[in-house]
Amino acid sequence: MSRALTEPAPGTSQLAERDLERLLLIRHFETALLRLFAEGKLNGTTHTCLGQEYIPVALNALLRVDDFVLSNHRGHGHYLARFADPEGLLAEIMGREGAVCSGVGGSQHIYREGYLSTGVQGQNVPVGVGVALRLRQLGSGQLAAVFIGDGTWGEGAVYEALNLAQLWQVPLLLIVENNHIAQSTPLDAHMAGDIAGRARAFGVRYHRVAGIDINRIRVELAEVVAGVRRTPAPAVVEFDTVRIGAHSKGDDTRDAETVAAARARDWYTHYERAFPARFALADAAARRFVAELVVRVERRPPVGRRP
Amino acid sequence: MSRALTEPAPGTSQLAERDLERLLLIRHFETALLRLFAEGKLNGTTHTCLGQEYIPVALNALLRVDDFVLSNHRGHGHYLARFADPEGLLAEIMGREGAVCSGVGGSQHIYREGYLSTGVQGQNVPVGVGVALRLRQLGSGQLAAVFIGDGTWGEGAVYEALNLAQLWQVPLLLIVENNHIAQSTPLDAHMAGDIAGRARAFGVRYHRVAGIDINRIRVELAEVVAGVRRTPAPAVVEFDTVRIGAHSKGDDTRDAETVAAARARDWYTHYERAFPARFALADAAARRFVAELVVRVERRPPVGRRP
Amino acid sequence: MTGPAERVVENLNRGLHELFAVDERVYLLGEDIADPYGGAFKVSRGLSTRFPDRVLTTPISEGAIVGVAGGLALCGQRPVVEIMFGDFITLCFDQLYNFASKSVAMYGRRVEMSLVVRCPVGGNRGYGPTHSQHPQKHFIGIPHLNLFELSPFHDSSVLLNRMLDLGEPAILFEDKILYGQRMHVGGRIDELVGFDFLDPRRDHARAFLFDQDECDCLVIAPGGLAERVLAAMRELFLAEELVCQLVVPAQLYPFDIEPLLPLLTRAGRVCVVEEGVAGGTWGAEVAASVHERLWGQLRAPVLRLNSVGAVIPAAPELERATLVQKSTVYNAIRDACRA
Amino acid sequence: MTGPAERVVENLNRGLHELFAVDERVYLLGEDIADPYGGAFKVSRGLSTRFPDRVLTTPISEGAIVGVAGGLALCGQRPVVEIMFGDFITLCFDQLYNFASKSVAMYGRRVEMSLVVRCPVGGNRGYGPTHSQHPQKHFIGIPHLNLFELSPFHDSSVLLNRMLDLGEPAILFEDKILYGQRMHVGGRIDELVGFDFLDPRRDHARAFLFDQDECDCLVIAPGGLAERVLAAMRELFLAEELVCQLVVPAQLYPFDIEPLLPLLTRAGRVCVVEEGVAGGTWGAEVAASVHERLWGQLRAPVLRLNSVGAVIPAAPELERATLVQKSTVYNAIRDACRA
Ligand SMILES: Cc1ncc(C[n+]2csc(CCOP(=O)(O)OP(=O)(O)O)c2C)c(N)n1
Ligand SMILES: Cc1ncc(C[n+]2csc(CCOP(=O)(O)OP(=O)(O)O)c2C)c(N)n1
Ligand SMILES: [Mg+2]
Ligand SMILES: [Mg+2]
Repeated sequence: MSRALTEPAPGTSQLAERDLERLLLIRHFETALLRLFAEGKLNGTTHTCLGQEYIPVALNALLRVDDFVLSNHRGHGHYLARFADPEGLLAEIMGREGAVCSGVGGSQHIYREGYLSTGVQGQNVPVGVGVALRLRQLGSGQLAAVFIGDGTWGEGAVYEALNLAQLWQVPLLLIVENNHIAQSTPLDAHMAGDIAGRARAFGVRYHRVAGIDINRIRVELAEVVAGVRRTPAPAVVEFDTVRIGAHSKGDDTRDAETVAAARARDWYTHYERAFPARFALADAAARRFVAELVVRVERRPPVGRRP
Repeated sequence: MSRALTEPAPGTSQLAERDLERLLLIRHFETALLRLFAEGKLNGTTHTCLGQEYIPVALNALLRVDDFVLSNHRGHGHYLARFADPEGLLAEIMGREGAVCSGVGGSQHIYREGYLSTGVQGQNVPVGVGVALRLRQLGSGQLAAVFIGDGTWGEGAVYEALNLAQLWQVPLLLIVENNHIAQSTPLDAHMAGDIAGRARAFGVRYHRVAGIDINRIRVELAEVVAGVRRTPAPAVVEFDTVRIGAHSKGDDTRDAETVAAARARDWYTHYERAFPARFALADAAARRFVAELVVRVERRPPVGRRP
Repeated sequence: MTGPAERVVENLNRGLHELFAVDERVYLLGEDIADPYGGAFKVSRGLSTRFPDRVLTTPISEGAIVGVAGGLALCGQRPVVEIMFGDFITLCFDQLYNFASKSVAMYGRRVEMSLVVRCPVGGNRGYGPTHSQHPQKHFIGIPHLNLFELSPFHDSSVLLNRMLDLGEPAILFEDKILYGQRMHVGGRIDELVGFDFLDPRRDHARAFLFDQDECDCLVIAPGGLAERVLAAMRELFLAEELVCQLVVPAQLYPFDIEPLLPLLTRAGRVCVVEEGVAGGTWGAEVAASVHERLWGQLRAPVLRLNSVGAVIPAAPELERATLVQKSTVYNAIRDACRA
Repeated sequence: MTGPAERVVENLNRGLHELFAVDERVYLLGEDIADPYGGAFKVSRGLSTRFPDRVLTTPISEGAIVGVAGGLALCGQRPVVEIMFGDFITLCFDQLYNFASKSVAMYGRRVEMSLVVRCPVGGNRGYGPTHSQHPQKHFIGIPHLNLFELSPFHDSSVLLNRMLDLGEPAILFEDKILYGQRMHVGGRIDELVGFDFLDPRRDHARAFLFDQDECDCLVIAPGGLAERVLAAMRELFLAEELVCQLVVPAQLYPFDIEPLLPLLTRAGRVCVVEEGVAGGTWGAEVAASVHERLWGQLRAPVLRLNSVGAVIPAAPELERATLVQKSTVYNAIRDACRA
């Protein structure tokens, strides 16, 4: 094995066991979803976060259990990073008993205490401002963490909400997963200017995260997140990231080169190279866990079936 | 008379006769509207542009007859600066025969070739992008000029449209009449950050006009407007201006000091001081003209009355 | 009771004050609602002075404001939103349709979402095509979205509490023409007309002519039309000896037809009046229900009265000719009963 | 004709291609509509390659896109907008209600505004609560806004031309379930069922059982329900000997009831089916009109069928049980006719 593959790749430090587990759980959970779709066992749509899993995993350590997370269409990773409940989520997506939202919400509409996702772009930002407004009044240091993608900056609701957040100085952490694409539309075809400029236009604090090293991300963001709680005041955190897979199921029409460039930035490969032995063990365990989970959930009766 | 009152105030140079006439026509036209309201002769609402008249008058010389102007709720000045038709507009507002929109639109909804106003904030910016998109394709150097106020930046539609305008490089001139207030809400209570930052966030060219000197404004803006046509590309032009009167009719709840500060910036006073003799003549003529106009239009039968 | 009754705008303002005083979960959000301005129609007067932390004057961002209200509701709060002109509730459609009402049920369990959107609506004030409409009908039939209309019969304090107790979003449509009118109290409108309520919840107010048992025509109309219909009722009686009764429901949707059934059965004719233009209306919905429930018992199909199907003009005479007026109601009922 | 008929999505795609080829004023705006993606439902395939200047893939800005279309229409162009999921047309409500449709008349003269908004709608695809709805009813009764629904009987090319020739904004609702279905052509659906049109404009398609003159129940339903109703029709005939006819109008609003009157008079019962939930629906409006026009001639009130009044669940079995299915239609008509 060459030196390059035995040593940590630039930007990957040793992960806590729990973090590695979560990363791999999300990866294999979603890979399983794609397989289930291909086998015709799932309906509708599913947006996987392949390549972006490190974002919610990194952030989760900075969030308190009493923070409120507002997720979006691409939310499986957000959920799995926060709750040890892959079973409830898989049951929800497969429409089986034990589903976290009884099969009504499905992939895009998940709710449990302190967590909510919606399928309409931009909606969650003003809702997050409302939540943050309440949290500000409680004076408890809680925050509202809202996830959106780069494409969602097309929606006017985002700007209306950002303006309110800054005017009212509410503890809103707006996390932008900039994977440089919205469905099939590349960043430069859907966004004039950039996200940093948008935050600045409203006088909102902004931080950009370029790397994938979970430990370093946490160090970088610790003060930003603490500031949101302390001041309180909103902040925009942009992650420069990549979407490895399709937008939904198998609808990827990007050329091979673009996809290869994205894959080259996959945390999975980097961590695998950096810590091959440890990674292989954890990877195999996650694979196994998910495979068994799928079998278990698939055996359950569909939600709502009357015997 | 003291020296300060006989010499041009800072920022006021000799006006062309036509410009002075237009300025005073708008001022007296709207003053007459307020009188008619007070006398119970008008219904609904009317938004006067007292203090802001110089903006459309200055701009009009930079616009071509084949440009498309999209005005807003505070549009009398925009109309009167562009069309020598105070009679059609007054009849419209009074609901009398000869009304430019047959009395259907009223103060806020005016249309004639190359000109349109609407009463819902923010609507006209995307519409303006659509017009500008068409003008771009014609390759004729025409532009779409859209008027909005500072408060209208509360609407998400403005951002959606600005993004499109820059992405598609359409000849959109977005004119922001920043009078530091929206109805009763001061700028700092409705806008976080500033307008310059918003334009910059989208990579859109921006120019700020602080003064009231019509000749100087035209010089300042000549290149900006030419650039919109030539490139083509959108531009935001912000006028730092003042609202002397109420938002609508008599609903001004600002304190005396604030209103006095606004009045101190009134172009009317400045031009009057700068060119007293000439101004007095023109002013008297405009007053007379409007007084006669009101009498004439008031004598007409209401629109839609069946004999 | 001495002196004239409160004006509707005073009643509404008092209702809000009472709500804020007893319930810390209540908020008001809207444009220009802070003192001294107190809202475009002065409904929120005094509130921001007394409750500065919970009365938030906002930028011109109707969509986001309703989104913020959704977030507050998620946290167990009870936001009230004022949309300056109901015509602009169009900008909140997504938050109401796809978020606030959906959230009550789309997560597979009931999520309580107490929030009220208040909308001044209606014409006859010369505000022109985009400031005079009745958008009620566009919000009918959205699961978990409840529609109410202000009326001179229904106390606002009771009404607002009822709406916020639903645990589901609700819209209160307020016909602007009502603000300056007097509330009706004590069961008596004038020497000719009295009123009572048809149900214990006092949802359906019923106005009737004293000493008249028959009913030639039962008119159902939301609050904003009450005065126009009452005036027509009086005139129909005095000039034509036709006896009408008027039912004014506070809740438009879901509409509870049960308490009306005895009246409907006895009435010769049924008429639904709305100021909004025809097409997909609340009136059509009420008419279809009446036809279903009283099949074979009605003398004629439900008479549906709406404004002329056109844009609402700004000029007063044009506007008057476009919108439902007392004379519209008078003529239509006279013609129907004489046919 | 050889081989199976076109699929509805192919017909629609061809219709757009034809439109673009003959009329330089036509544009298409929407999210992800450019090749090779060709739109979420592939309706716009090939268009951006052939007509790059007039096919504009947009950011996620539904409201502004319809505003842009309004601006293009003002300049005499003929924009078509695709909203990826009809559920998001909520975001365009203001531009449609307060601008595009208003502009036709609010300036006191007729301003031609040719624009079409295309909306994939409907469920039975597992997309969940915010991607499966039928928002049609919320747009009924807006002066100068015309509503159409895609159907397997109506050629898209003809339909799109008709809509753009109105000089007024129009919305085309496209039930997603249709895209993969085959068009019906040549007056014959199968050995049992044929179809024709009731009016020269070919607005109302009528499907009937061959060799049956009687009609126990006349069903009126928009295009997305055609296959479900046809299946119920066949089964009702084979299993119950009940004869139904189905009318599928292309234009939902304004609704032209005239060509239906002869059929309505002869039918024993009338049934309106919609996938949307009850409350302020197109069906209620049609029912109210039928009651008015056929007063005293109907055996029973118009039977209105809607999906269960609830949020549309994502899980397939739950969704199926919520939405109108073939069995819903079958059971309701059987029960009504046997009652
Ligand atoms: C209002 C709205 N418009 C369109 C869609 C369809 N849609 C779902 S995801 C998506 C792309 C979102 O892009 P981005 O914000 O960059 O997030 P990503 O998918 O890249 O994570 C689109 C257009 C939607 N869900 N909501
Ligand atoms: C969507 C919408 N919301 C609210 C209003 C009511 N309204 C009319 S003008 C105005 C204030 C506009 O402020 P600004 O943009 O600063 O313009 P100005 O009046 O100062 O010229 C408001 C709130 C409206 N017309 N449209
Ligand atoms: Mg993206
Ligand atoms: Mg202003």
